[in-house]
Parts: sequence; structure tokens; C-alpha cells
Amino acid sequence: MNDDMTPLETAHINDTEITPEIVAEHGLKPNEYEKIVAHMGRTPNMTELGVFSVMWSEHCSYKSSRKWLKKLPVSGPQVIQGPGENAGVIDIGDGDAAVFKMESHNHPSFIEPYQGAATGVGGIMRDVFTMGARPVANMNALRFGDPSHPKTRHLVAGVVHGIGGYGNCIGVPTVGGEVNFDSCYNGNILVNAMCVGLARTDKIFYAAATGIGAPVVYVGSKTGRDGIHGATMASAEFDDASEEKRPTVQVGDPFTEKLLLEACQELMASDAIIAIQDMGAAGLTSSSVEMADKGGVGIVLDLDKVPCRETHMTGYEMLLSESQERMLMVLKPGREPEAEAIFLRWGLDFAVVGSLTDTGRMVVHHEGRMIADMPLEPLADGAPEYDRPFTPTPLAPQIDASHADDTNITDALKTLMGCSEIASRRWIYEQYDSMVMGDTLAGPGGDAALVRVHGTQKALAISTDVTPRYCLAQPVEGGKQAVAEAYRNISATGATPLAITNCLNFGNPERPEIMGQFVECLEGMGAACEALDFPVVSGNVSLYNETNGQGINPTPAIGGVGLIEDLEKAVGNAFSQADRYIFVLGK
Amino acid sequence: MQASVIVFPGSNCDRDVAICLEAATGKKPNMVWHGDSDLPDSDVIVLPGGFSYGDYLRCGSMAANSPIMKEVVLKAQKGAAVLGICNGFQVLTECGLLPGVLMRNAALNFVCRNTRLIVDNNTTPFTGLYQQGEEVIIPVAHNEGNYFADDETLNELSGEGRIVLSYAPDDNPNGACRNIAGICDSSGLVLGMMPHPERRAEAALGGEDGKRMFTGLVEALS
Amino acid sequence: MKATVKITLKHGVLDPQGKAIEKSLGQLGFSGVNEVRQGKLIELDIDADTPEAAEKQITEMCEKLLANTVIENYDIQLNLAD
Amino acid sequence: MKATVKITLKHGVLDPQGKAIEKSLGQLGFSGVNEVRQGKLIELDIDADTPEAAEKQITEMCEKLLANTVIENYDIQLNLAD
Ligand SMILES: Nc1ncnc2c1ncn2[C@@H]1O[C@H](COP(=O)(O)OP(=O)(O)O)[C@@H](O)[C@H]1O
Repeated sequence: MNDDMTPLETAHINDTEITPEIVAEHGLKPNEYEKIVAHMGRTPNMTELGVFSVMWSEHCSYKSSRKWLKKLPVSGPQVIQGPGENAGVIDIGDGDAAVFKMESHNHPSFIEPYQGAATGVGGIMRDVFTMGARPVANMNALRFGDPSHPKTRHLVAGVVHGIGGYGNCIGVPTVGGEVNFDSCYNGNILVNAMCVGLARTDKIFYAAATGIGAPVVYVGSKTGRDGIHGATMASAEFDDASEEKRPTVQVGDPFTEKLLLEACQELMASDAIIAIQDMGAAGLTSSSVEMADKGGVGIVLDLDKVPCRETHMTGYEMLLSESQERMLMVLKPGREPEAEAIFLRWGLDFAVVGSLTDTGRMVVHHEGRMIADMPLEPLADGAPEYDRPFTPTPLAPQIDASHADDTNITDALKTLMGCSEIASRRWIYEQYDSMVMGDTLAGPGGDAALVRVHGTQKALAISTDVTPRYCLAQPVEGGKQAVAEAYRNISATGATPLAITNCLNFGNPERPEIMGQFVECLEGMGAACEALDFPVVSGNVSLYNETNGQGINPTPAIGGVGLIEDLEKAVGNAFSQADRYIFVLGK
Repeated sequence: MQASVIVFPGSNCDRDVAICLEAATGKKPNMVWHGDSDLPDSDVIVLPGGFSYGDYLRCGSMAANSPIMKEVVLKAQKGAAVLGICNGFQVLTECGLLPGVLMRNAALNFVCRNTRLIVDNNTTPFTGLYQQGEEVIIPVAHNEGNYFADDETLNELSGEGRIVLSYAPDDNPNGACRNIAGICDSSGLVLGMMPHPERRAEAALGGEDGKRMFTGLVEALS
Repeated sequence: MKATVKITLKHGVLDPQGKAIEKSLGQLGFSGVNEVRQGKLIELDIDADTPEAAEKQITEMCEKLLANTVIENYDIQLNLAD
Repeated sequence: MKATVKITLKHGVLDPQGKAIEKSLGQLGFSGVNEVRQGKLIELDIDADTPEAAEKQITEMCEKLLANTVIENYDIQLNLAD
């Protein structure tokens, strides 16, 4: 295949010689590079190296975590789609399905809090609406550094504005979340966004591309040089220098996303779509590789057709760009005109950028030459999987409670009420539109949020929970507790807990003690999910949350979803009347 | 009674208000796309909340210039009732049907919460079912709801009873001049308001204070 | 032809953003900063045969869309170098 | 001393507002308008002994607060007439 490459006329990015430095800049280890060469049967060119680097990044490949994720319980009669798709899907009766997922946008939010958080919200909503669901609720789990740290204020303000700026504009209520402050997040904040959508069980859309010759279609916004290397950035430890590097930040455009949502819903009402996937991290690359790989086909792309916002973009840049508000679809052949009409009416770009082949390879053309030709299997399933060494977390020392008796209870209570951990979050959640769509039965301020299934008496209960301090002290118990807390919060509204998503935020997995936290938290989570019949249907892993060698506390955020059949039976958390009994349950 | 809801790209309370209108009128409202130049005959036209055109440039500015607004202005001149809620209020000031302008909230934050409102004028077709001076609870959700106009205009509005709704003095969420939450034109048929009556029109959603606006409208216009 | 339109709040119109910036600057330790006002800048490229034609067009854009003349002033600058 | 700070998006950074304004102008019948970009204008009055001192202070304000230097450029103009 290599011989087909057009002879080189002018300096082309692919003419650059691949040196060990270039390999390292792409975040690839020397042995990983050797594997790439073996898979290719030759030296990759720059474009191919770029594609491998993003597909094999921790963010896309889950290379350190896959082994452990496989152990989580993922099935149950309520599960329609477990992990592996854009989002998980559960059955909520009467032909209705809840579609949900949680995802991190930690590093981008540290660099540019407003846009980082905004694009995090935009990305997770696309994951949900690509499945055919209409997003009905957003949640977020935020972790910031010490309130007195000089950066914290700026980061909190930016992140909260960004979440609101995106969610409020698109018109999906933000119904809850959690916020903690701890110095371990000083240099590494966590911004985890969750989205829940509703679909009909017979109208779920998947990413697997089938049908040799079927057109591959690009829709949404134009491609710019946004966030190139974002995916690799999300997988590399931070140091002070990378803040200076200032990668081109992705800017969110919620207005366009709203149009994209409506246009997709309109096209989804027909049967023209074979497969659809959002262009998230590693944009065009990961979406085309994943779609083709899942369907067991090949794909050929013509980058000259890709709508671009900037001039002279190289193929490398187009493949790696993380411009927002874009989707890739495979349509039934011949259905392009009707799809195009819909997207144009909504003022969005639409372009046929390729087609499916039977080669099992991804072939990319640009400006009259073939710039990449690579086997799909090693890009996706064939990515490295590591069984990283780990050390168990030593038992935390007992807290010395001997002086507790000297404390005046009232003073202690006042201190507690005033501490940043417990203080009211109203100032945050009032900046989010929690009521739009007219189905929010219980918004922020309670245990779990309650969102009515539009037009029915049913409601979804949603909660995000984790207590990183517990996970640090005893990861197994902390993992269990996070799941149990989500379960309790959902139960407390009167709903039956059904399934969870998660966002596993940890430090550098190449350090055995961090890996130990990861392994043990997952063990606890898995055990709790098993015991409670509360399976995991989607999730996300964010590793390397470290700055200058200081890792964050293990923070496996859980997003739980439950169902209440009759919303008349829902209960709030207020003591609503005098002269009522108060019971304490449990032990 | 026939209602129409104008849908701009980026409107996001169009469905919510349509549900309230249908409940009050017993008929589905027409949903009219902003790009249309044809507006079916309607007794009331609603400009819904949301972020038309992403709220870019100035809230409501681009929507005010869309083709359908020419029709809305014509119909208003011919006596149709027009209700602008939130972003719809911003559109009404931008297109000149109502005076003044909605600026960025004084605290520079988006604010979504219940507010206590005082009905200052119950003689408009929108407020007939409220008592004069009654305090009601209706939520707001906006980033630019800080009503501003020069003193002359404000005096005129006060003097003519055109301040229809105001925030309770200790509950002004955005810094609006004279606690203004909603104003009407001199005919009383065009009302712009920042709070969202459609979000409080059902007991399950916390209360029904907003519902009377829609049922009252039906009573007044039929 | 490239042009820049400056849109500023009229005198006497409250400017919450300007006020907030002024306060923040004070908190950051910058003293002696007053009368902070925030406006908008719109840059565009317009096909026009003459500067006069360009200016006329842009004035119309300002009146119709770019500025809210109830509260804002605008000022058009053509970049004749291009 | 009066000063004006122009804050514009860096080249290549997506400008959703500019894009929307451009489209809207097209719909209003203005043709041949391209590359619309929206920026901010900040006007202020600063106590400073020399123009250099003023410029230095304002530069610091831009870096710290006024501009988001990750995605924005700034340009300072002093109005020496005052
Ligand atoms: N980032 C956030 N976004 C939206 N709502 C939030 C956020 N953080 C906290 N909340 C809401 O504030 C309330 C209190 O939060 P928290 O103290 O974390 O709850 P709890 O400890 O009871 O789980 C909850 O209802 C929660 O949904």
C-alpha cells in the first residue's frame, strides 16, 4: 500500500522524519512506537503517527484501566446498552429509555475554565443525543482547590459560568451536582459533567457502521485548529510549562449545538441513519475509527470535503482537531439529499466526506495524495493494554478522638456549617437554569433531583456522589460508599435506583500507589454495584490528574439514575409540618 | 381563542409555553418558525424565552430583525395581544414595541430562582385574574433582565400604569430600575416580562401562580 | 475593505460590567482607576467600491442591528490600507 | 489619563458571536460582509504620572484581569490629549 503514495513534491508534513523526539512529543513510549511500526509493517508517517497517538492515548484507549473496568457488573434486565457506546441506555418501562453518561473535562477547564467547562457540557450532551435521546437533565461534579488558593476563585467563577453558559443556552436544565474544595485539587481541578436523556427503546442509535459503500457524512460546525493534541494533553501529567504552552483552546458554541440537536432529532425521526457518533476528543479520527471498527468495515476519507474554518489546514490538523459541535454519520445510500436539506435548513454544515469499504483499513486522502493508510484493528481494539503494577493502600491511621469530649457541640456545629465543604451551594446552582423544559419536580437543593418523563406520571431520580476523603483513607470502602450514597440519595426521593455511570478521576497510574487506589476503588464500586443490583452502563476515566508530582485524592464520581413510577409518591427532604414524628433508619 | 408561539433558532421555552397555552385555550397553538413571513391570524402571539441566536451581540437583537417580527409588529398594531417572556421581552424592546432595554444583571451572574412579584396593574388582559397589588411567586431565569430606561420614560411608564409587574422591593434579582419585572405598551395589549409564568402553572412544579396569566388571557380575549 | 466598529454605552447609561471591572481592579490592588466602561468592538470585511459606500453600508448595519441606539453610540473606522 | 483597551480573539479561535452576526447581516440583506469578529472595548481613566507608567499598569491589568490571554490579544491606546 505504501507504494501508492504520491511522490513528494513540496514540503509536506508527512515528509518529516519520525525521530524519537517526535514520538515522545506525541506521548508515545518507545515500545509503543515499536508496536505501531510492527502493526503498520513500515514506519508510519506524521499523519499516521498522530492518529495512533490519539487513539492510543490513555483518554481514548483506556490502556491502564481497561483490565479493571472489565470486572465491573454491567448487566441486568434493566440494561439495554452497557458501556462501550456513546452513552448507556436503560429501560424505564412503556417503551421509554433513559440514556446517560458522565465525562471529565478536567485539564481543559484548568487552562481555560469557562470554555473548558462549557465544552465539557457540550460534549456530554452530544454523547447522549447521538444515541437518539433528547437531553432532559444535566448534572455536574466539581472539585476545586483550597478556597484560599489564589487561583481557586477565578477557576470556580469560570467553571460555573461556563457550565451555565452552555447548559442554560441550549435549554437543558442543570438539576444538581456536587462541589468540594480541597488543596489536593489546587493544581488540578475536576470538572465532571453528566447528561441524562430520554429516548424510545425502538429508536436508539448506535455507532457501529455497516454497509459497504455507504456514505460517511460530516455535520455541524466547521473544523478549525482547536484543541489539537487535546486528547494527548488529557493523558499527560501537567507541569508548570504546559500551562505556558497554551494549546489552542476549544471554544463552545451552544447556539450551534442547539441547532445540531434539533437537526439530528429531525433526521432521526426518519430511518436514514445507519450509525452516528459525536466528534469528541480526537474528533474526526476517533469517530471514524470507532465507527468503522465497531462495524467491522473499512473507511476512506477525503479531507478536501471537510468544511474548514481556517485556511491551509493540513490533513494532520483536520484529523486531530477537536472543534466542537460536530458529528459523523453513516447514512443509507441515497438518503443524502434529505439529510442535507435538514441540516442546511438549520444553518449547519453538511458534507459527504467518505464512504465505507471492506478493507478493514482507514485510508485518508488530501490534496491529491494519500496521506494515511492504516489497519483499523490495532488503532481501536488493538491499543495497548497495561497491567500496571500496584501496591495496596495502607490502612489509614486511626483518628485520635480523645479530645472530642472537650469540644463544645454548638461551636463545633457552627464551624461545620460554615466550612466550605458543607456551606450552601445555592450561589452556584442559582446560576444554572434548573427549570427549563418544565419537568423539574425537584431541582438542586435536595438529595437527588427528580425530572418527570415528559407527558407521563413517571420521573427519573438523579444523583452524583463520591467522598474522595473516604477513598483516600480506604479505597475499597470509599468505592462502595460512593455507590451506596448515590443509591441512598435516589431511594430517599421514593425512586428505585436502576443503574450508574461514573467518572473515575485519579492521579498517575504509572505510580503503583495510585494504581493501587484505582484498583481498590473499583473493587469496592464493583462489589457495591453487584450487591445493590445497580450496574454500570457507561463511564469515563481520567488519569494523570497530577501537578508537579502531587496527585489528587482518588475521586471516582458516581452518577446514579433511578425511576419513580408515580410522581405523586415522590417525597422531598424538608420537614414540612410541625408535630410530625422524626425517624432515624438504618444503623 | 387562537394562540401562536414564535420559534426562533435558540428559543428553548417554546414548548413549555405552548403546553400552558394549550391547557388554557383548549387548542394547540400555532408554532411559527422565525423564517416564515406568514403569521396565521391569532388572538395572542407569544415570544418565548430562550437564547434566540445564542443571545449573541445583544439578547433579542437578531431575533428582532428576523422576517416574522415585521408581521408581529403589524399584528400588534392591528390589536393582537403580544406576550414576550424573558428573551421575548428582550426582543420586544429591541424591535421597539416596548421602550427601554434589558441590561446585564447587576451581579453579572445568570440567576434562576423564584421571585416574589407584585401585580401593579390588573387591568391588562394578561393580569385580570390577579388582585391589584397581589404578591405572587413566579421564577426568573436570565442573565440580562436588568431593566433600564431614562427617567422620563420611567416616569411615563409609572404615570400611565404601564409597570404591570414589579419585584418585591427586597427581592429584585437583577438590579432593574424601579424593580420593574414587566411592562406594557400604551394599549395594554403588548406585555413584556422577565419572569416565566409558564414555569409555575402546575402544582407538581411548585405552584400555579403563573397559570392565571394564561387563563386570564383567555377570559379577557374571548 | 476592513472596518472596525466601536460600540460604546451612551453617557448616563448604567454599565454593570464596567463597574464590576473597576471593583475587581481595585481588589487586585490597582489604585486610581476610574470611569471604567465596557463596549464592543466589531471587525469586519466588506465588499465596497469606495470608502464612502462602505461607511454608508456600515452605518446602516449599525442602525439596524449592530448597535442599540437607545443606549449605545457607534463609531466606524475604515482601514484604508487594505 | 484616559485609555482604551481593545481585546480581540486570537487568530484561529472560534468566534461564535461573529459567525452569528455575519449570518444575521446576510439575512438582513447586507451582502459581501465577511470575517466578522467581535471583541471588547474597555475605556478607563487612570492616575499615572507618565504615559509609560500608565501603559505599564494597564498591561498588567490586561494580563491579570481584562483579557483572557489564553484566547485573546489586547491592544492599549492612551489618549494623551486629556
Ligand atoms: N455543581 C453543582 N451544580 C448543581 N447543583 C449542585 C452543585 N453542587 C451542589 N449542588 C446541589 O446542592 C445541593 C447540596 O449539595 P451537597 O452539599 O453536595 O449535597 P449532599 O452532601 O446532600 O449530597 C444538592 O442538591 C446538589 O444537587
